[in-house]
Amino acid sequence: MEREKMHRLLRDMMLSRVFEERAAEEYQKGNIVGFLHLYPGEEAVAAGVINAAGPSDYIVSTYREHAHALVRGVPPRAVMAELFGRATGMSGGMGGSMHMFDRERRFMGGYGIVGETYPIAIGIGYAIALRALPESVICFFGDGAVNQGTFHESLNMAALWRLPVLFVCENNHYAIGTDIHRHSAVPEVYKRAAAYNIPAEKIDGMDVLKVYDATRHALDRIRRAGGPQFLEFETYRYRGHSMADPGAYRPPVEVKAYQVIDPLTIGAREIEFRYPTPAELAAVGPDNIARLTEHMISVGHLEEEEVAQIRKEVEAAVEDAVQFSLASPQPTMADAWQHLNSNRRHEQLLQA
Amino acid sequence: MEREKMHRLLRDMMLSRVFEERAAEEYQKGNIVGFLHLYPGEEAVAAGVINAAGPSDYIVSTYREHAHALVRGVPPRAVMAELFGRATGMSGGMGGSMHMFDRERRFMGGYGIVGETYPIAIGIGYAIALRALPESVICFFGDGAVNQGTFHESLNMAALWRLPVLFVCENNHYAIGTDIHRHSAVPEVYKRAAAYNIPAEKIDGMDVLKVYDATRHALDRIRRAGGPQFLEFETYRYRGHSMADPGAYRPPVEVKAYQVIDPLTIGAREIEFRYPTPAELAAVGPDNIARLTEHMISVGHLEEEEVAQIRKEVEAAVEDAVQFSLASPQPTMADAWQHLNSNRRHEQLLQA
Amino acid sequence: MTQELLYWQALNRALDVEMAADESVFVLGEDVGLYGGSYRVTEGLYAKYGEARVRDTPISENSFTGLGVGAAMVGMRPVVEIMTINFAMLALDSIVNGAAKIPFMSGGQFPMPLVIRVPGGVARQLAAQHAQRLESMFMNVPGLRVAVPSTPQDAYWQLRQAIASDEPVVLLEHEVLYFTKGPVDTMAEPPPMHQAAIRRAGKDLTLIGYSRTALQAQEAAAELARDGIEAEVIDLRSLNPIDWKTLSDSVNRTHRALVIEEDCRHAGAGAEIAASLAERCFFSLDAPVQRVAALDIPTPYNGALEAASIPRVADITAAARALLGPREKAAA
Amino acid sequence: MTQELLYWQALNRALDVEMAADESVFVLGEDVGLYGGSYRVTEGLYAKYGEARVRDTPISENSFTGLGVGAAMVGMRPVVEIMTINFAMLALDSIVNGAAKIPFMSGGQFPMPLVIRVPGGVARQLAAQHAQRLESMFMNVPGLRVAVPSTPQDAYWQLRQAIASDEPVVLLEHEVLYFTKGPVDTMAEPPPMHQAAIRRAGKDLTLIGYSRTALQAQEAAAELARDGIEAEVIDLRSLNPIDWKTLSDSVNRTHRALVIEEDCRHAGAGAEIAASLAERCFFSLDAPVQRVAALDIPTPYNGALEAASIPRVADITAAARALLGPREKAAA
Ligand SMILES: Cc1ncc(C[n+]2csc(CCOP(=O)(O)OP(=O)(O)O)c2C)c(N)n1
Ligand SMILES: Cc1ncc(C[n+]2csc(CCOP(=O)(O)OP(=O)(O)O)c2C)c(N)n1
Ligand SMILES: [Mg+2]
Ligand SMILES: [Mg+2]
Repeated sequence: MEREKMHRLLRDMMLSRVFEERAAEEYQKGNIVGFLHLYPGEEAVAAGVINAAGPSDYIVSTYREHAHALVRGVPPRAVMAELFGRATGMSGGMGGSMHMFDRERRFMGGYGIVGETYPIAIGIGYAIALRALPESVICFFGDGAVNQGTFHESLNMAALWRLPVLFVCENNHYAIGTDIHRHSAVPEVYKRAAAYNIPAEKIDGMDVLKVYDATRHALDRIRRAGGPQFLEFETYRYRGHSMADPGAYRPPVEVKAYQVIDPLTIGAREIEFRYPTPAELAAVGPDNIARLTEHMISVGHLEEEEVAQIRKEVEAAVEDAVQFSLASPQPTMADAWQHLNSNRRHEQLLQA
Repeated sequence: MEREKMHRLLRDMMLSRVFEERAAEEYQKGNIVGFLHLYPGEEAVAAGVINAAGPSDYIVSTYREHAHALVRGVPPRAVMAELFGRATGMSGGMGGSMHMFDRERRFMGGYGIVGETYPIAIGIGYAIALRALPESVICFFGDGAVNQGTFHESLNMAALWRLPVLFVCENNHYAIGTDIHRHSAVPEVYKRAAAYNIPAEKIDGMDVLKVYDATRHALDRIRRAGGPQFLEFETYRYRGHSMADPGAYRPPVEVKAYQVIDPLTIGAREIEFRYPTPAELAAVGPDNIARLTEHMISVGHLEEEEVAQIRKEVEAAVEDAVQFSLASPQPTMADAWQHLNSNRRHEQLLQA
Repeated sequence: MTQELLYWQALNRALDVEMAADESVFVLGEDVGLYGGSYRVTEGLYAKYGEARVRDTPISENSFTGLGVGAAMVGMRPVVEIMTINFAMLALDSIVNGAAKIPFMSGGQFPMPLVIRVPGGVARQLAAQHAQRLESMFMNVPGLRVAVPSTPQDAYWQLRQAIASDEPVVLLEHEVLYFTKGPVDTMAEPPPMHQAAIRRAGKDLTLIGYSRTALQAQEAAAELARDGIEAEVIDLRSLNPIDWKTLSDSVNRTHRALVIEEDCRHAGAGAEIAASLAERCFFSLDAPVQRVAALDIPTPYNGALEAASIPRVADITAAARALLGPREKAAA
Repeated sequence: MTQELLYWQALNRALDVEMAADESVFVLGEDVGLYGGSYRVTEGLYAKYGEARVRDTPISENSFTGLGVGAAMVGMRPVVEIMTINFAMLALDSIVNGAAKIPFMSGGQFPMPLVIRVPGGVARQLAAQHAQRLESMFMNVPGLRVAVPSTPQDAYWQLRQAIASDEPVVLLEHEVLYFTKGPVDTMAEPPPMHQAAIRRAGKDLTLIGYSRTALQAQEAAAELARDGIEAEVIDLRSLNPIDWKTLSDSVNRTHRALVIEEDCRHAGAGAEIAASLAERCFFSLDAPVQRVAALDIPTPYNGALEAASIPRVADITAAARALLGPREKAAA
């Protein structure tokens, strides 16, 4: 892979990490409210998958979608401002953490009800197929979401009508506090795609280069042969399910096991499932990120100083996003009504 | 198999056939109204499966359940009276064709919304498992019902918690007018059970002896090893989906192909998808029924005359059921309210 | 050009016209294609537009309705048929959390030109699971429009308007109306999709119905007229939004209102209508706004009980007469 | 014995008592076991009763709710927790077509001792998909009982009564109430599950609330009292059935009624209450029954807009004052 591309992946992962840790901090300050599901530990999936997609491909995401949006190129300002509920946010402050949309970038939303991404994705896929366009849809979901009825219904239709949908399972082994062995009779998620004759692969989701390659190939197969593809990425979230979850259901030994994957272990504190202090946050470092860093250095694509440089850049971008959000106006009720009625066009309702 | 048992199977199949043809006739006369989904062609499944079950097993059925009830031992009078909407019917005239219940015989109802049988069945299975009883649940559903989300959700839970449920697919190749190849990406239904690690087999559903044996073995496995089992029975319905369906979507050549399975072809007229006239009805004869008849004669378990005798018996039983129904009282609105409030017990509602 | 058409034919015509005019319109649902639709509404379209635009689906309501939502987000104009409203509960998440909320949640970025056609109501002895109404459920969803045509003409107009609209529209079609006949003018300019229609003018009381009950109200009015009672009949045509002005203008003139709904009474569609009119017309009402509604009981299979569980014309005339009682007293 | 308990603790206590007393009671839902429940309601039960009776489920709402239905048919007493009401739409078929209809459709053969616990309402900035109310939807289902406790005491009583009942009961718990505190007497004889409670006596108008809005109504009444306005406050406690007698007795005394609901106004829970009271109390009302309801808009994420989209105490006092306006005029 070219140097350029790797730099992009590294930067995206670091931006995602720093953004999320800052979001946690802003949550504690009360600038962000509601459910906040963070992504640390899983960055390789967002970065690898979305960088492998083209600009005309569509992304359908979940409530854990900030990193997806950032990697897709949405400015950190717009993502952070949405978390702050400001008028300048991606969804005008109407959607918040779980409902980020960017029409221009074909970022088709974050959905909060588990299992909603499948039907939306096959609908977009159906539209593409009807128009015979060379586009695809990437549909994200978690391991827990695989047990929702829509998984079954939608994958069947995707296969039956050969829709151009790439199903991407972010398998972090947990549905909130329930371990995959306690929620799925067949815990090898990719095997379940066989029930629909959808080609499926399981990939190490902690290795961004593998994620990127697997996604490229899957998208190629969709473009060449038509029909859906399925990728399962094994990954791990270092934090609790959301800011409301202390994560006490996970045995420390298990969390440790996942750290071993990580050549550097600066992220250690994070996994004690306390919310990190600002000091700790500053100390938070790589893991799947570190892995890429090491690799790039070893093949000569990166200098130690560059890492610090990128970190500085992304920290500045995130700081800027926070300042921008703080300075942004609150939406008004008039804005809210306008969003609701955005599709009424010229139609005049009778005095209602 | 003992003579006795075979006679029972034959009688059940003939009763089911005659009952359904008479129901069609009564529908045309206006004595039965609403949706009426008939079973001719599929009798081997009901007879084979339900005869293999014990009295302490539970049956959960669909809207095409009259034969299931009859085979389970519900008197034809109670089944017919329900079709007539009379107070003496299985459900007191409240449920009709699609909602027949018999608590005493553990006949847990016919359900009209496709896909509803799975959750009910695993619920009963859960209760059995909690109480550690040597009982099982038989859960019926069609090939079309396999695409409903509840299939996926419920089979996963059944497997995960090793519930004593036998899943029985009556694969007649059609969901109303939609051929299985047009509704399922994987048309080999039994293969879909692999997604939950549930042992599954495909059986010729036109051969009642095979149906019976397969069911016995599956129920044995449930009792011995615990956990669910899955059986797919390939079968065919000679009539349209319901009395409202002319069945014009099926190529005659296909229907013919299924007749070839049948050593006798007296049923031929039926499959032209006109509603049979009384004269035709009288001429309606065996097919999967004929197959068993032939076999029994060939092994010396049956004399030609006995067939006529059984036919006379079941016809008399059905005639009796019709007369009984005609003479039965209509339920009153007071009955309806009483059924609705049957579980209020001693509780006195405030003036409502 | 005016023709006599059956209700289902009017819907069929509307689909045909819109599909011919706009390639982004497509139809999907169970047995809408090869089979021709449970109530014939899509008859002939499969042959004419092909299986991609008239798509037979598996029995997967939540997902194929959600498919319509996704397709609408990228500018298609899907017309989803949920075979009957009884199965719509399975698709409710796609309707409520998807179709109705996405335009809003995205800050107005996405259109939702989605039509959901649902045959429903109490037909003939289909029993409790196949006799849902659910209109009040859809009414309570902000972001969703609900149209309830009672005539072939309205069926034609409102389906075309629904397809043309960029807002999600639920079209509730009554199963008993599919084989009713009426004139359909395909050239005339339609009234707004949600405007109520005064079907009969009168001064003594206002009968308010929608879908099938609008026709029953007209029958009742004809009967009352024989006794010299002049009932005004309003056909709501839309349950969200509701054309309050037409309603209150009428009630302010007649001083009495009777709402007829097939929904179960407790928290049914009529509750909103009665509550709002009682509020809006408080000072001009001579008697309480009354409701003739379905009983709060699952629909019995038995034919006589089924009929007794929903409003009959006789129930309407009886309620109308009872409602007029106090007026005479007040006048006396 | 009276103790101060949090609302969630009261529910937890009720579950514990019933599970200890009856082996057929079991709990299931997402993360109710090992994790201890999203709102801690099932805390400690997994350790005490084991995983079979405190069952963590996959994310499969329709099926695990239906599992409860099947188990109830054979005499178990399942308590299904749907993590939040927002996911209840996925389980609606099991609730409406299963739990509510089976006892009736079977001609009264089967009991349905099923409890469905659903945290819901507008909490704090959870955005449109996680801020459903849906009370009117459940109210419209014949065969279902709907309880809406506002205090720890009622939470304790009504959950125990729901478990003891052979009818299916939906228990709507408000997410904002879980950490409110109040006295719980575990020995006292509870009132009927559906009996309304007069929380404050007054003669000038009747404020009617339920769940969280019952508490807001009490706050509003306290504020109005400072201006010499004596509001009577009724806490409905049950939305199906509704204790009409307590309501109309009050309104017949005060001649004015204000219904406070968190449901969206159009066809919300308040519509039924307002419509019925307007009818029942027509001749004693001095002003129209009014509703303070949520706006007909999906819930915005932004905090200020969210707060403005549902009833606030200030909205209630303002509406109460406006409602009293005409009385003074009438008296003058
Ligand atoms: C239908 C539905 N049920 C329950 C929830 C509550 N919930 C939110 S996230 C979640 C776990 C999802 O797990 P998974 O799909 O593995 O995604 P992850 O959070 O691990 O990324 C649950 C149960 C929900 N949002 N929607
Ligand atoms: C959820 C739902 N969707 C649609 C229907 C309408 N419907 C009734 S039977 C049926 C076909 C079912 O096919 P299958 O499961 O193969 O059973 P079969 O009728 O062939 O016995 C359909 C679509 C329904 N009853 N429920
Ligand atoms: Mg997960
Ligand atoms: Mg079939």
